[in-house]
Amino acid sequence: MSDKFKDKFRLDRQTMALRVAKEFQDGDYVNLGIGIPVLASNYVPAGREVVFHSENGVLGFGQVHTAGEGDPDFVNAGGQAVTIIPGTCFFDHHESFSIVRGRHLDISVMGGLQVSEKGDLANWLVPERQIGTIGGAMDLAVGARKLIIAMNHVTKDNQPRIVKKCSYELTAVECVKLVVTDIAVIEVTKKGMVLKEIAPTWTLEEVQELTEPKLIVAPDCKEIEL
Amino acid sequence: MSDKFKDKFRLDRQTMALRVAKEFQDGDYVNLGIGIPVLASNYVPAGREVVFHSENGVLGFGQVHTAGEGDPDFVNAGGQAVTIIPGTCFFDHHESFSIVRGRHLDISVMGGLQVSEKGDLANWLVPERQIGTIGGAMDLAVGARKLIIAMNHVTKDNQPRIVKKCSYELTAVECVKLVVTDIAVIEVTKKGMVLKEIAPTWTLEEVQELTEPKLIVAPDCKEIEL
Amino acid sequence: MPINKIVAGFDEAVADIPDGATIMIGGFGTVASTPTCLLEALARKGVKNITTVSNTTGFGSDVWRLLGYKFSEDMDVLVRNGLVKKAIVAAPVSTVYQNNFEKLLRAGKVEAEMVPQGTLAERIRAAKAGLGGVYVPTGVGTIVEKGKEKKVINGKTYLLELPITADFALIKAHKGDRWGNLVYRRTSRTFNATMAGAAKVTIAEVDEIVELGQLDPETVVTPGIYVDRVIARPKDVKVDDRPISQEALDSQAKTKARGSA
Amino acid sequence: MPINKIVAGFDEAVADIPDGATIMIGGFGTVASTPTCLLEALARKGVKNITTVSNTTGFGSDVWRLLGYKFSEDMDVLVRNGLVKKAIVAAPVSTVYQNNFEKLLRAGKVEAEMVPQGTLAERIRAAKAGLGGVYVPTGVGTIVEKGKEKKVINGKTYLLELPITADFALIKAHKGDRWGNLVYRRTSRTFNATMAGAAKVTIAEVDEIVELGQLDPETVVTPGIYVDRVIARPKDVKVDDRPISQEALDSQAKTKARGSA
Repeated sequence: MSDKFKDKFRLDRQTMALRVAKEFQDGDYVNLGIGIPVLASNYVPAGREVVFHSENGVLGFGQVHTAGEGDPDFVNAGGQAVTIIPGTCFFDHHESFSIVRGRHLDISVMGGLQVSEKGDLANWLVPERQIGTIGGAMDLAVGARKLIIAMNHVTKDNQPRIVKKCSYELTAVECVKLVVTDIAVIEVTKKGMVLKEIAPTWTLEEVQELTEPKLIVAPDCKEIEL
Repeated sequence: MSDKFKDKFRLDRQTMALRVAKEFQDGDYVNLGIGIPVLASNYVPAGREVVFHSENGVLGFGQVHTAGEGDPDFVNAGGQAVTIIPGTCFFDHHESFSIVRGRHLDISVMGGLQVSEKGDLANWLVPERQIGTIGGAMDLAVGARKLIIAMNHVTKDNQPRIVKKCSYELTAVECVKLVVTDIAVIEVTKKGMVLKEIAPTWTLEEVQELTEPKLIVAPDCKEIEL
Repeated sequence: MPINKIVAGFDEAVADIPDGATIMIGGFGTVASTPTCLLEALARKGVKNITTVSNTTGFGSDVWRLLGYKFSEDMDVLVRNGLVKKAIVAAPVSTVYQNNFEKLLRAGKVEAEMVPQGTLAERIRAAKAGLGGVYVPTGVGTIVEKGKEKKVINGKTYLLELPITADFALIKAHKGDRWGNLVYRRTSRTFNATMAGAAKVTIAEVDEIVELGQLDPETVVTPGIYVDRVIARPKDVKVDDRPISQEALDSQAKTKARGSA
Repeated sequence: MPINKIVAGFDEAVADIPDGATIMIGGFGTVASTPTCLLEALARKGVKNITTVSNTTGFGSDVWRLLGYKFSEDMDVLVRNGLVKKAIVAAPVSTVYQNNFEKLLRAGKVEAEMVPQGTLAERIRAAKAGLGGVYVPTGVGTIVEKGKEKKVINGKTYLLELPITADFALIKAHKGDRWGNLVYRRTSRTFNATMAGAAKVTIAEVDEIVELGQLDPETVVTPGIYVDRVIARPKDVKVDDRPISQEALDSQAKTKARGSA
């Protein structure tokens, strides 16, 4: 696919995280994966109280310490030291994944490699690497009530990551509800993929050109609101 | 069956409990059922440390309070208030039965209605009552490493409780390892039921007469030692 | 808005429980581990045709008042008011006392599905943990295996047991905060902690509500994510001076003789 | 005799672990939650052809020493000494760092069985809880379902996952007593608490051994029945001044840039 759009504006990682965080509703229990997702914890909309879960056994934690500080016995799933806040509680691994698998989390946000039209997710194996790591991704994908994927719209080679059918090894089938990319916000529905928002300077046609499945344009499709 | 033995000596409940307790080895984890079994906690052999489990979520507890005393939030499975000792810990119901089902208990002692030659146990439904209560008996029967049954040798109608095949509803199959009755101690082995000890004044023949399966007399069969 | 799961009144706490609901009732059978005030509120509401999931079917207020309890009602308050259609239960009847559930069961007016206690706990946990089922060794070769899939795994026979779900779980804890974090006292965790999060809605009756942050994070037994509503017992409860039945008095005597409750 | 699960030396604690054993290694991957001294003892003993069960395969002492840890070895100490034949693991390789396990895996010198993290925890718990297997929704329609029984239960598809058992479990806790009761610190429970009791023999490395009765019964996370041996870390550990590899330095830089460890 051509790289004719390579000089166009794209949301940076922090801005994508900001957009993701707009999805957090008051009282939501949220798990954030490594990378862009974890940045979203800095952008919880004002006045909303959200409780973060980390699969290594904690619900309710505060800010990330700078490297080298904090308590090595209190980290998030990315290994970053985090802080205790009023309401924090700890539990072991099988309880942590009872919470995940048992559909108790309102939102899980993960990075992605490919998302299919039906909401299939591939995010654990880059084919060129041959060896990948599943970790907790499969459990979170099947367990969270709403799975949001934050990823760039295309690969480094300008190949669409939003595809008719995933060619990479799957994480879970029919699990993704929302995709936030650097140029669009797309909802996965039973009717198909609905384009809800597009990045400034982009046209519907341009987004479609970088997207494999045919997008349904939402009647209220608008510029990404931040 | 005749009641020609009705005036003969029989171990009372406390003495049966005393004999049961002789089975407790140093460091054993032991669950005691309601009735005679729970009395065995008073007779742990001197110098041995044994940890008691109760299925309502505790390991390591001390003496039973007299009725009306103690903490209503700290009871054994019979609902009796018991005491905290150094080492006590609490857990919820599914953890308690992970301990039971997962073969972590060294010994479970329960009452019985019938025990078969192969070690099948029936102890939850008296046929005349039609309705019984399973409670935790089935879990304990399949889960404990060594299941000891403490019961009278015969029914009120002088029918053997040690039978070729249980006629009552089963609790579990091939689970009983030792039976302590008011007149004998019998081990269940792959070869059959082995008579290990008999009560004072009783003969081997008399015990056999009140027992349906053919007993193998242990080479070292002796009077019940207390 | 700050998360606030605290509810002011017991009637309000159970207001949306409809007729025909499946309701888990926490505790072991002892009244100290029972969500007494929630059960009383449910009885006042008069929800009909309910299916209960619990360890016992209740001994009745008399038995507990005799032992000096101020909060004395257990599942019997639902049973004797004719609100229960079916009980999924480990110990439907007592060996020392014919409770109201047994009377109705013998009269064919209620239904009982008996589940071994450990299997009951595991099936409830399976619902909470999002499992489709678990293979247990308990019940193989007994009446319990009827109608269930049997499978030999590594040479041992197991029964497939399915999750038990419910619309509501009513549980009793010691302290709770506005996020729903709970701690219990001693052996009162039992089915309370197991049921928390296993139903669509979990309602916790607590001795005391504390400020967020007052529970030591290391000691929280039930994470707030499993709990939807928290309600405190009244500090003062008026003495219940209803007469105590002869049956309860007899049962007390029997229990003392046997050394069990 | 008083029960005494306390062992004096790390070499003694692992003395009976034979070649070919299956060994669970607790923790999440962070070295703070890892039974470092037990792993070092195992490496000294040089047990061969072991199968490990763990969340990660280790990042190596260098990575942790760079972050200031005194107890810095993780599973890598077994891997780089060529003791591991096969790893049953949720995260065999790192996304920021090519660890020794990945190098050996790419060279065909070790085997990896990858298990989704929650399924790994549940399979380990299944072994502890005496279950024959559990049906999980995780992995349906993916590479994970290969060779596994699929079953539709109430309209949803599940995979049958079997218990993972082991000969030994090496875990890290904060405090322990002579009965084996354990408490942890904060997020260091992870697979440590899950694995306790899931192997034939569970060995707990603790920061501190306390007198029986000093642990609050309400706060004990792992009941002593699940634990066979308890051993305390040395209070003073000599500074490990082996040079730090360029790879570890690179990985630190990469990690900082990414915002993850």
